[in-house]
Amino acid sequence: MQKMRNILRLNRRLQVGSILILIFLIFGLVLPRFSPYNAIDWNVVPRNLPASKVHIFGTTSLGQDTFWLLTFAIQNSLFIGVIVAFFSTAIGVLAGLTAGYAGGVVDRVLSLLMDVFISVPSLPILILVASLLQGKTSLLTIGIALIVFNWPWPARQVRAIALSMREREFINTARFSGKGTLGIVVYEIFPYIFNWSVANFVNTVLVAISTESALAVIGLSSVQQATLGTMIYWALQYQGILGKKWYWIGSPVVAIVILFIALFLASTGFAEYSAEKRGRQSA
Amino acid sequence: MLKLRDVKAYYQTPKAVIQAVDGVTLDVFENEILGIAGESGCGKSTLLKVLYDSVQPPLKIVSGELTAEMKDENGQTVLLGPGEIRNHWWRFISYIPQGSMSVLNPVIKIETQFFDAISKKHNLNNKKEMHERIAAYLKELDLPVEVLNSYAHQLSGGMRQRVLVALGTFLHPQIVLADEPTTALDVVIQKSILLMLMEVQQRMKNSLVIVSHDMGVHYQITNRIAIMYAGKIVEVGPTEQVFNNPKHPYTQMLIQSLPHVGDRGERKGISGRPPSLIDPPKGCRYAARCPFVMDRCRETSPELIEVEPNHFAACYLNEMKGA
Amino acid sequence: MSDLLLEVKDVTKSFRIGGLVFGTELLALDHVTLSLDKQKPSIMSIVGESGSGKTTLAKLILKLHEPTSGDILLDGKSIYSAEHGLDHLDYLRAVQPIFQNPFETFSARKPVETYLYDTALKLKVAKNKNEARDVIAAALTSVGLDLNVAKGKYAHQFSGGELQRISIARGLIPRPKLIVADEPVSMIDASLRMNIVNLFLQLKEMYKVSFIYITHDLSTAYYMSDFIGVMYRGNLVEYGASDEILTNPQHPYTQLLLDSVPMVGKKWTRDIKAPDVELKEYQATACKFAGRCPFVRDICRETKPPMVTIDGIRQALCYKPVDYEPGRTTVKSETIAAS
Amino acid sequence: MRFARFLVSRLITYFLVILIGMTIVFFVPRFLPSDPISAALGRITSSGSTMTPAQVSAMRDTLEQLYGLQGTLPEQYFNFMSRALLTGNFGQSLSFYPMPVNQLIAQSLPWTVFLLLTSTIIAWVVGNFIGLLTGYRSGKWYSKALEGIAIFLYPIPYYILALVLIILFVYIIPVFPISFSVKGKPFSPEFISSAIFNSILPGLSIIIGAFGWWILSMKALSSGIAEEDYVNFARMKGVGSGTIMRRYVLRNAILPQITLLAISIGTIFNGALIAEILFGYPGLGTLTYTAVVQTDYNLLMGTISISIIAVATAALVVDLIYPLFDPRIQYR
Repeated sequence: MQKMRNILRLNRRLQVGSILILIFLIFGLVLPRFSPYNAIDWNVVPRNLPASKVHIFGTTSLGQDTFWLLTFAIQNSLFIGVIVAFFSTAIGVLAGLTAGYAGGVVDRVLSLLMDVFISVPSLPILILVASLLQGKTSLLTIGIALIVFNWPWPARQVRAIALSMREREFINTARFSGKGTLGIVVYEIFPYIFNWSVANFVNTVLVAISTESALAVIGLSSVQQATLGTMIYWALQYQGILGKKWYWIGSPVVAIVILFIALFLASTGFAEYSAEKRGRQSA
Repeated sequence: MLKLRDVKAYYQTPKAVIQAVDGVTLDVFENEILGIAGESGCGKSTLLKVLYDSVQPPLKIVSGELTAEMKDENGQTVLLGPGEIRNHWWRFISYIPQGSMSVLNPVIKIETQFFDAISKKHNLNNKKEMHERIAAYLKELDLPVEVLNSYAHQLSGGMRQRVLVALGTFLHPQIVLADEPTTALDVVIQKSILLMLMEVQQRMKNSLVIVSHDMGVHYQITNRIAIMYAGKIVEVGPTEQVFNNPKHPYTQMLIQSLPHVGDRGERKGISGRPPSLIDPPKGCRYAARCPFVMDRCRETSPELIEVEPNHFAACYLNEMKGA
Repeated sequence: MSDLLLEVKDVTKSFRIGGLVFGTELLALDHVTLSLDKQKPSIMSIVGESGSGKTTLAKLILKLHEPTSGDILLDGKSIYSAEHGLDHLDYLRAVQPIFQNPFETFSARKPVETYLYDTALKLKVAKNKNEARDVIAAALTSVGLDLNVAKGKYAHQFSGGELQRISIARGLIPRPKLIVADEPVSMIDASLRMNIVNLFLQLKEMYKVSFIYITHDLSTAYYMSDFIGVMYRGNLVEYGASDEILTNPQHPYTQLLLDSVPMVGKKWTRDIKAPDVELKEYQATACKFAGRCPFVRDICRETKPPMVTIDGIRQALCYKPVDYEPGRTTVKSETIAAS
Repeated sequence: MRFARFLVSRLITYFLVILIGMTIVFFVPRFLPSDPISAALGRITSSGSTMTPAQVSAMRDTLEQLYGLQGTLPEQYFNFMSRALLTGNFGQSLSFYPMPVNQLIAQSLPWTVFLLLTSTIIAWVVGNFIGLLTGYRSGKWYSKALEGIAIFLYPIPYYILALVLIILFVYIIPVFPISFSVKGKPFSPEFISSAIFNSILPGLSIIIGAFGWWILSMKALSSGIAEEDYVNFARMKGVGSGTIMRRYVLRNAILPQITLLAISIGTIFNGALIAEILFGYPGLGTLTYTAVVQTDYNLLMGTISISIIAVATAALVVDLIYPLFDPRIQYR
């Protein structure tokens, strides 16, 4: 019975995660289209209004409607998260595959690079970059910096998988069936890596948003654009807590917590679900 | 002395019930080496788990009796049933596993793994004295004592297996169960370990039960042999008699299919595949592959009958000859 | 075009274990020379314990590793150097492998038949899918299987024996001259093993293909092969026709192996010596078996024994047949002192 | 002998991490569109003091000299590296003029080390213990509950935890002071007690932020190892369940957790940096933040270089503990 309940539980974790992410996608991508005003501009609405039917979450002391500001913030945060996750997973998988499969000096150099980029703390350098650009930092530069520090995590894992694959006998069978190295990497090794990299992609979205908003909270991300982090930053700058403006400070905090749990559930749920499926298939 | 009477032990998983051991009646006598032979999936390892009373879900004993006669400190015979035997693990009955590398804890010394087996239940817990006793026993088996102070990765495959034999026998248990003890080893080391097992058994006069798929191993060291096929014992008897005069078609085919150095005569493998143990066929399980199959074989499953003094076989052919 | 199908010329292979700085060298193959002629298809068994180098030799012949020194020729052409050696496609059409674990031979993620179609099409045995289907059907029938039995099925839907037959069929598609089988039957139950072994014998005649059979099992080696090479710690210690080698072994190690095999019908003798010293023996320069050999003499420990030829065709890497006289490398079997 | 190989490979990685880390720090200001000098000049002119062009170019020259931006690139690189790695002198700080940067760092580094060390160890030990329990006895109800908590806590980033803790324990239930205040002479009992009291909140945010991950990773490890052959054989030897958990499962499961700790020191440091800034904790993080706010270039370069070196050293130390737990590395 334990096995059956296990599979159900996994699906539940995957389902919960994906439903929550779907809600956030609607929140972040669909709703901003309907925003009556450009949520980022100041003094578009009267300041410090309590929650009401017109302004569901009230307004900020900068004259912005909190609810619509939140939708813009989610949109930008998701935008950064997906871009960074896509590129770092792509680069990571590529580097991991070449290191794992090529072996020899290539492997030694690449895995050394991975270890170095993992052990160097990314935030101090991001702070250096952001402070020098003095707030003119666009989301793009932040994105690039995040990619530089995130690709080694998937690379390490993919390299481990590729290394273990290389020893497997069916790789030799493929070679003796006339398959070239490229054919082997694409048709034999990639199916094993694909599921894992989807789970890693979702997880990297989480890491990217978290790092970006960390920078934003200390005012080093592009404070002009609305992201979950900058929203918290402005709330703190204008005494969001002292002034008990719970909607203004609270909504991004709660949004981050729910979004991150959703992303985590989806990524671990999917990883275990695919392992389960593969397990059943070759039981 | 261990007695099994028509024991059925099944693996109950949500997907299916696997009838791994399906009605086995077997005795393990004192001062003998009993071989359990059979190919992969015949249930011999499951039977060993039942004998050792280490039955955990999803494996469950569905029916039948298992009784063990243990001689306690002052020589009285105590009867033990399933669930009670496990309280006397290692002193009354011990177990020698197969995989030598993965069975020893890689990060603690070999000596600690000896202490683990004794200290708790056997009130021998001052380290100095225990070390002496173990070191002395290792000398008896001419094993280097430094083994105690080293780790598993420092030993060769053969040495690790010898340590497992020493570990399983140094409390002088009355019954020792060995699950394919030498399968993972090279032929030269295998011989030295099998000889070691024989010497230990002869010195301790206890019962040694060896599970192996290699008929040659059984021929060389066992006094009695039980042949298993698809969850049942199809033939059991003194090794000499079973090999010289096999009474079950499966045993005959198995022995006949083994190539010998020095004899190039044509050897035939058995056609077909063993039946699935999820819904085994009615009647004799070997019927599908047996060249002498009769209608009767497909209806009912033959019982073990005594065809020669304590040489049993489960096949209707013997009844006709006998009648 | 030489009259030798396969020549292994003085091949040595050493692996570096451990890192760049402190790693040690492990000598897996130590100057091995042997060959397989072309008159008629034959089966050569390479017998030895684990660590004897038999699998390394198979991997070298299968071009999965490169030798540290020496060369391997197929039909007189080196299989390694691309320019004047054998072109890789021709090599693939001439040499095919059979692996030990049938369940590892095929990926769990792809239907088994994709490998069959790849072999047929990529090795240019068939021009299109239909032609490939016929070639595959023929190969499968020759191993006792039917094409639609394998249609669209994955590896876990077959038994070990069936998978091994499919693996053999795949190897037969390009009608190779040589099949290198690394322990092909050790994972198959004893009772079913003989079906595959007999299949090898049939295919040898039917496809006129030679086999190199790597195994630790002397009995099957004796049963099915024409020649046997015995390997010990990277050296070929004895080579010759299989019925002579195993019935009248000249090298003490072959004798030790024979005495240790648990054979039905012949009880063991008790006296064997088997220390577990591993690494030290590798470095020992002279005869590597000296540490365990009952006939060892000083000469065996100091100088490397020559490869002695007996009656022109048999070979043994040992002083005993030449009565420990250095320099003598040929002898007649009658004159060998009764051991 | 194998330990020597392990040590050499770790030292190589250690020096490379510092070398490449510092090279990035060196090149970032030189390649970014806006260079530090115009940033500093902008700051000075915006604070009202008007300057003639001559004064501006003189100021630019002194700043260039102060920031070590003179000479060819390799020269700058060489003396930047030798100054940072060998002498550890990053020049004077502008905002705390004339205090040299390394003195400022010397004041704040011990605070960060104290905060980071204690909270990381607590999180690691507590997390691994709970993870071992949930993994080894995965059937039990409390395992599921603890795992649920870990799944809830792990994804929440440090700064959100910090904010939540501030809101809870500073505003709603005012237990802790708003700003970090320490009384008494350094290392007097009063000083120590107030220091500990004030670092409870930042410490807590790091602990809660990190220990969720240790629970989950240890649970996966220990439930995997519980199925290993040597654990089953230990059961068959009649070894008690407690001994099995401690000596068979934990001793093997802890090894990858030590390597993981060494690798994740960088990420834990990132979290601590932010927690310090939000709580105003007087560590390296706050010092970095002031350097950013004041665009104090020398202080910025100093704090960031020291962070990289500190993280690399901490990772090396943790790595060197590993062989003590894994005999396969010590003994040939």
